Amino acid sequence: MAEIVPLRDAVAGLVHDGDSVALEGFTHLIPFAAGHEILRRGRRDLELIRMTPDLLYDQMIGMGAARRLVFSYGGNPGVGSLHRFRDAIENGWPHPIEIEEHSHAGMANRYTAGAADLPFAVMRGYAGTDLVEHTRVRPIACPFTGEELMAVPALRPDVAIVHAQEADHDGNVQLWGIPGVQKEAVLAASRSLVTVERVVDELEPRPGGVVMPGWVIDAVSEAPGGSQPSYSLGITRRDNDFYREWDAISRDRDRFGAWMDEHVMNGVRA
Amino acid sequence: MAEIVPLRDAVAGLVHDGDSVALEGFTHLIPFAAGHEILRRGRRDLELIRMTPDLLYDQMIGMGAARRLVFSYGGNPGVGSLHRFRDAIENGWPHPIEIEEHSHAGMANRYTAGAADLPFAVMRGYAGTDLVEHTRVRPIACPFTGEELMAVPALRPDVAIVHAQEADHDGNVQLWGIPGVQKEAVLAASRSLVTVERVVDELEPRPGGVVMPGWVIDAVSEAPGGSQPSYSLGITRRDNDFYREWDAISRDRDRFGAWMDEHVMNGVRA
Amino acid sequence: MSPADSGEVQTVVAARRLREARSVFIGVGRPSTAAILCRMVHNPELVLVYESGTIGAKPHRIPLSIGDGELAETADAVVSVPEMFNYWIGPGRIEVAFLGAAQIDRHANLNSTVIGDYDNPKTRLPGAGGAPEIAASCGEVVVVAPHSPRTFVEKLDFVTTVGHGSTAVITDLGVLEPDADSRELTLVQTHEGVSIDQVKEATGWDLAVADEVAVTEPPTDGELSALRELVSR
Amino acid sequence: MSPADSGEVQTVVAARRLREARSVFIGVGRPSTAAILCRMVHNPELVLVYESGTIGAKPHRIPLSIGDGELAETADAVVSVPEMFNYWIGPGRIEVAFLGAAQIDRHANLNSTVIGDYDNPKTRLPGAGGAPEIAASCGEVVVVAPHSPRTFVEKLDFVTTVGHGSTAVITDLGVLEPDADSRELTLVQTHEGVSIDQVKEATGWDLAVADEVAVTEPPTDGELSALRELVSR
Repeated sequence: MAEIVPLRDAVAGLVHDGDSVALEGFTHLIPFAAGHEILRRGRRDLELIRMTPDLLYDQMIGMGAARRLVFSYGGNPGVGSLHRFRDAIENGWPHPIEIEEHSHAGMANRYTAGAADLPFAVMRGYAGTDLVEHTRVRPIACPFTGEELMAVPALRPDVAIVHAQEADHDGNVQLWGIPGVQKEAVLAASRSLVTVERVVDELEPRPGGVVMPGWVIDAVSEAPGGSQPSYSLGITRRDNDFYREWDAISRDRDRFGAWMDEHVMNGVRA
Repeated sequence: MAEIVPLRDAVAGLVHDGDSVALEGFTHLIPFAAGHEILRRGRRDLELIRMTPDLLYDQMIGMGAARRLVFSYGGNPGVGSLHRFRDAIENGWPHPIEIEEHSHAGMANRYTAGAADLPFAVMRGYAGTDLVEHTRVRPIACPFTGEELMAVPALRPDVAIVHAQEADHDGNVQLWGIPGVQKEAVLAASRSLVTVERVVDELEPRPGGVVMPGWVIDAVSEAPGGSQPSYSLGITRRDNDFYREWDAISRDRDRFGAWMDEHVMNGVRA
Repeated sequence: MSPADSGEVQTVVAARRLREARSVFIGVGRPSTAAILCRMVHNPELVLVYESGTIGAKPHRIPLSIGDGELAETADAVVSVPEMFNYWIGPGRIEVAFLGAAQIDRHANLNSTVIGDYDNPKTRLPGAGGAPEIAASCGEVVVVAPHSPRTFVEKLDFVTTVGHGSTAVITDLGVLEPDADSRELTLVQTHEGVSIDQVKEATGWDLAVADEVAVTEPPTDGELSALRELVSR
Repeated sequence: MSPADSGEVQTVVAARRLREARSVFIGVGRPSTAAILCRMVHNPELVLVYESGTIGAKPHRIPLSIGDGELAETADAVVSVPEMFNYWIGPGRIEVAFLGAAQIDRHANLNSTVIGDYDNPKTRLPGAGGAPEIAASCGEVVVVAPHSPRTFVEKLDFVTTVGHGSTAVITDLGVLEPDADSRELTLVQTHEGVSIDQVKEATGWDLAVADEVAVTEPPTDGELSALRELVSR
């Protein structure tokens, strides 16, 4: 059963240096508060897993928390580049990072295999692309038809962290709106943390509601506004202006650092 | 876009002699009205696909409509045997039928593969059981770990028929409550029919609602009460008494025939 | 209160088995009754999972089918059948599985497919359902079955479900558990008033008997009245 | 009304492409604008599908991201990302896909991964996203890209997405379609005021030109005012 604990304690207990960590949320419900707490705790050498690194991983990479990045689309949606992501890959700043990249379909299927505790998933894809020689996929033949398809290896993060609208006091969680791969990420991971906008006495079933029982979650932490500048449908709005502003903030290493110090690290930076 | 047509016309147009037909609904939302219409239209030589044949396939088998049965659990839930199913397999009455049986997990994965237009799905299962030599599965090795798993072939019915609570005038469908494998069956099939309790002006999003857009459905037919004696959550209740009564009705060939004539065939029987 | 009959004892013993469990996978019939009883008297937090897709169902009455409306309406979450098997059962998220069977052998292999020859069956049974993957994935399997030589057989007519290493069998006569060394199902407990010989006679193989055979603590008044109240709802 | 600029022409031409379509898969930016415009002026029944999981979204404003709240709130159905790729995109249920790319070659292979060497990139691009499987599965692919020799290249630095047999490319200069025999992208249409030579100069390979090159019918007042109204929302 999930324990409801302060975010600081949840991150301290669940995320260790060197862990593979998946902070998921597809455009919607991105767990910014938890990612920032990981930075404030000074976690290092992380394998960061996420389909769409987005601003959150741009920040975590730029702060030097990532040893390795596993992803499928590293852009600022509708705006352009993730400059810290680019700077790390193009210039090795603040230090070089390893990358493993897939297509969205590949990553999604890797999570489903992880959630199902299977070692791989089967799909059509990758064939003919240069991705094949730069990532981990293997051809596999259908034993009935002989058709050659592609196998992708399961994702099994050490920790999954997602954000949801609500939890009850037993740590049962409900999210609604675009569900992304959050359920799969939580079920695929060895440990899990869900940050929520609010803790309520009882979860009211919602249209589109995805419920995760508290007994598949390790910790739940209240983090109102914790998905901003992304959003929590029905509670907060996506801060599209900030997504645009991030382009300028992140383009310059010093400006980025100053922004992070002021808005995220609050003087905690080592 | 789904056409909204009378059930009689939908069945006449979509279900042909010799078709493979999946009438799905896991305990909940079993499409009895559509199955009965298939019997009244006199369709023959069907390959009937269904995880849980239930009373509906007991009736269709007993009436001689099935050439072949693909299933995973052929019982009257909580009551006992399906006597027409047993009589067909044990005694070849009214004529012998072929069977292909799987586990629930196998059937569910076969539908997911069909819905995804993949030729097979991978799972752990079947190994060590006598099912292996009596059904269609093949071992498959994980190309990353070497672990041997099992492949099950995709299900691709000619026609899928499911029941839902509501459709709108464009044939968009919503069901809620236990969702079973209905979405997978519809997406896996070449043609599809959804019977609904009611047609409404606008679908109101519901907790647990599964929406299928009208453009993946061929026909929608109004059939109020069309899942009885199973049920449509929020509209009708499961007729547990009838499930118990069916044991006696179906035990005897003549009594079965008389009951079907009176309650289903309405004198249409050839 | 009239004394417990052997079926009631079986149900009460099965319910006790779930005292410490977090979650249990159940089919209909006696297993379902036992699990609901356990929630009533021992373990109100016990998570009931039915293969229809209802996780954390809280039925007030004994359901006839695994998909009765009350299960969906009271569940913490309701998922599709593919999700139930792929995300919940397969990865072993459910601690205990309660299963039935028409035949069981000394290694806890189960037959729920056919009596007689597969192609010319004497009795065609319902088939596998969820049992094979449920038994393979759950941490502990509890088979609830009536004790007779027809059910407890030397050799199964069909292996539907491969025996799970930690299977316990709760019957109307007693309890069998796998021996630590031989892994063979062994009599470890008899219900009150049942002799070891009676159990051996009701078993179609030469049943091993533990050095110490416990006697079932009879149903308490609380257990029995709760069970009877539940059945009468 | 001021005359249409080349970007507006490109958007209007892309919108027209969807006049008869049932469903279109779109990313953000110009493709999204074109698809919303098409719903406004040509094809109100057009089903917009975004890879975030929104099927049948009806945005009133141009979304910044593919997961803006308005998309979820107006969609006919919202599904998980695995379901989107496995049940909807993979089986080819979406008729047309609108894609962008940093580089495209004469066989409509696309690069959205890297400029320069993979291990020592000059410019690291966002990567594949949904493009490879979307291009492989949709019945028709429409690439919307600015026409320049940097984008229309002889050889891609990285093949992210394999060219689809029925790809059309809509640029700010004209329209390329695969030749029926050679399958090579060929100039079939130029926008008003654009010369064939101008298009050839903006293409990094020796661009084939169709025997008959159509001239784009200029945006109507209705198209242009709808587009400008949409952009201003």
